[in-house]
Amino acid sequence: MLDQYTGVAIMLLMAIGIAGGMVLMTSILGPKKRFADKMEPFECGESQLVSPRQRFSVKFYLVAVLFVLFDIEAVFFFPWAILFKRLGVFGFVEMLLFILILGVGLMYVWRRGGLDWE
Amino acid sequence: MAYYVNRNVKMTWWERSYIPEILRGMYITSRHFFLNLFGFIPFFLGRKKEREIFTVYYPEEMVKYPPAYRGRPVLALNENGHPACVACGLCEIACPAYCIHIDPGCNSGKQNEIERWPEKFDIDYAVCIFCGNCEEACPEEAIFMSDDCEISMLDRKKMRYTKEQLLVPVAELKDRIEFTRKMYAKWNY
Amino acid sequence: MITELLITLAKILFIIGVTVGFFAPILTWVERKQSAIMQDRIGANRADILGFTALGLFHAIADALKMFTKEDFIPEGANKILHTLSPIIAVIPAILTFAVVPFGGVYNLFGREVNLVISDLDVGLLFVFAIASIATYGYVIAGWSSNNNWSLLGSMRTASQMISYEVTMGLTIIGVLMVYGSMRLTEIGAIQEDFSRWGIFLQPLGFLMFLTAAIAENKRIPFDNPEAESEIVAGYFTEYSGLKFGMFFMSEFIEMVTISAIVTILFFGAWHIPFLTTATLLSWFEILGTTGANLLVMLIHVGVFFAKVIFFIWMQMTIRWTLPRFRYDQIMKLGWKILLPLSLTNVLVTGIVILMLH
Amino acid sequence: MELLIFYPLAGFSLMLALGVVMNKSPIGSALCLIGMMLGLAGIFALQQAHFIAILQVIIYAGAIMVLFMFVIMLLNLKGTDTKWRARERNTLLTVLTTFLALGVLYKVITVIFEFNLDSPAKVPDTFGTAAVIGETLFTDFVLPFEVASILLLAAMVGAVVLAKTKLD
Repeated sequence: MLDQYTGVAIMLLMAIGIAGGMVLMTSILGPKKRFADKMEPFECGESQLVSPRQRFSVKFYLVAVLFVLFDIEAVFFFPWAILFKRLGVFGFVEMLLFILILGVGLMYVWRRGGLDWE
Repeated sequence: MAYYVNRNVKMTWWERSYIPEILRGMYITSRHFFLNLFGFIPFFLGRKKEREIFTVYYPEEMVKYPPAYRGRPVLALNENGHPACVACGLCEIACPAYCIHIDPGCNSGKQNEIERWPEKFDIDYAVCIFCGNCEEACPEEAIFMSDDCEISMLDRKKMRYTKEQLLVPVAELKDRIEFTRKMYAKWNY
Repeated sequence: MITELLITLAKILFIIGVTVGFFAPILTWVERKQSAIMQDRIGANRADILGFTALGLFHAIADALKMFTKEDFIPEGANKILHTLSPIIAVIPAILTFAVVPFGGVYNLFGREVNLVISDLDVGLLFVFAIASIATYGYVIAGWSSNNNWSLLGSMRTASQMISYEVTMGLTIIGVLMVYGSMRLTEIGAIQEDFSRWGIFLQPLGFLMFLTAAIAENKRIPFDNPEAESEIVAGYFTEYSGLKFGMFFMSEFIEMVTISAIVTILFFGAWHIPFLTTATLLSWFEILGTTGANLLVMLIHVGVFFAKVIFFIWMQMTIRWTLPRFRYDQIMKLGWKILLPLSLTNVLVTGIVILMLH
Repeated sequence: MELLIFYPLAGFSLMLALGVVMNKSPIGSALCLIGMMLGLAGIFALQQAHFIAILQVIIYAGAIMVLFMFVIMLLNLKGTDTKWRARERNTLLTVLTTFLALGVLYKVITVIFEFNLDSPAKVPDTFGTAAVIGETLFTDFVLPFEVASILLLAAMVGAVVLAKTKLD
């Protein structure tokens, strides 16, 4: 059972090697010319007016919370889906309840404008 | 010729899914793709390939620019082999970018053919904005916007053209000369 | 044990060679050349070696050479470690996903069963999603660490778009899993030997939704808001140069290959030719002996699989050069308000149909 | 063979766990935490809990850490905040956490000695696969499963109420 992960492990090491080697190569091979104007962050030729280190709108946070919740929901679906034919009607009713309860949640979020972007 | 787009069209459910429109768009692009990809086959079969496309394969194929096109300004060389310019300096003044530099040459009395001519006439194409004011200001039909626009180069110093580089025989500028006569005559210059 | 390891190593080298060595550089050329052909242009054909241009194929080499020799630029005020780390985080998942993607069936070579997949995981499809969810960090950190307003906007957009479509992508293939009853990609591929059981016939809506969600997850046009050139310069990789910039592109192209491979396996019969079972193919080449016939069939299957993959890459390219970019709120609306309820409905309808048939 | 993989993985996870606590910048801590989650997933896979290992990556490393990342990016905490420094010298907190950690360590050590490590439990080949876990979840544990959905609903409502309340 364990040896099925051997390939993943070797592949991971190789991917790290490729990616790390690329970054190393580009930092070694490229020229280095530093001067003040060049090192400024790009803002279409102007100096930076506002620092990007500012607080952001909370609606991005709401998306993240909803994502976590729906991701957990989706994870429940996976084992259910592959067992569906074995569980039969019982499993279907079970999942119907689950979907309905979460559908209520989705509708609530929808109606409260949690999914709206202006 | 203004026409109005009716934005209150009620779309059916099927239209609102946008799937037919997406497929139609993809049909058009992939039709072009396959026509261009395999369009050379009739050419091999002995039939002349007929291109139904408007684009031009630029460096190999060139288009003739219309006479109204403003390329790089050039000096006209008249039939006698002299520049038509009389070094009056009007174009130098008219130039909003100050890219024209003229050193006038004076007639010392010996030459009867021409009275004044430019000793030096430089145009810096790195500065020129191709506005055509010099052409408009010229009283002698000496400076014209040509149809040449390929003046990119690696050295800025080389973009400053001298009189010898600028001179172009009048015969090559015929279209533009006629065009300017028509245009500026209309505006009662 | 050693032979097993060697076989695994050979498969890994093949996959990395195909993705990183072949598809990633070639697709940069394909993207330019195909758009050119589509728009009646000639396209990239200037790079030449001794006057020989090879249809502009040398542009891939020229691009790579140029990227290697460009300056590695890190702007002032940026977090140097994270700025360097993020392209690595972006590339690794892209390559790693292929560990569970089968590119052929099981063949009997030299008295040994050879399964053409690097790791035949029981949770294969979930592995793909797990790795895809890790890839988000590369893009988010890239934008955050650059100390640039465009980058930060881009990374916020990336984050919310990618996580939104991750959920949708997961839910859209539940129907497929219900039909096949397995998460093992090799099993799903093997079932589709029967032409009537191809995923596209059993789950047409699932296919459409999965393709949409997958393209959105890969942030390609028409869902390229995170890197919209005309709005926020280049989004999260505005401050990247040289090969670090190229690595983001590389991961995008490799992910394109991944999407095509997954779509092929789930919906288009994986490595199978319609109406031709493996047994039929084997019986055709019986004269060559067991190993010879198996070897030939293996080559045919791998060829068919990659032909299908290339078709889907072509399709994604066509979509990219046909459709205009969506607005940001449209993307979020499509993900949350259309695809999510639609995929839940798809699950229920599939369930009802399966129950009726049984 | 298993121990050969286990120790580097465990060491890797522990180092990153230390990194979470010691790191000065919040985003560095978050990255360490993600790495630790991945290491943990590796350990789960080593214990034949394949499905749990994947869930560890999807839910913890992929979803919950994105939330953490969002919070860090939204607040944009500076690496060396003055308040952050002040917390370092909270003696009461230090003593409390030390006691807690020692208690946990004691419990862990006693539990380890209770088990017979020489003969590890034999598990069937299908152990830990999605099908087996699903089988128990959807037959024996139906009620917890449905209760979980109500829990998720509550969380959803809570998030929207918190995020969409107008302050003025």
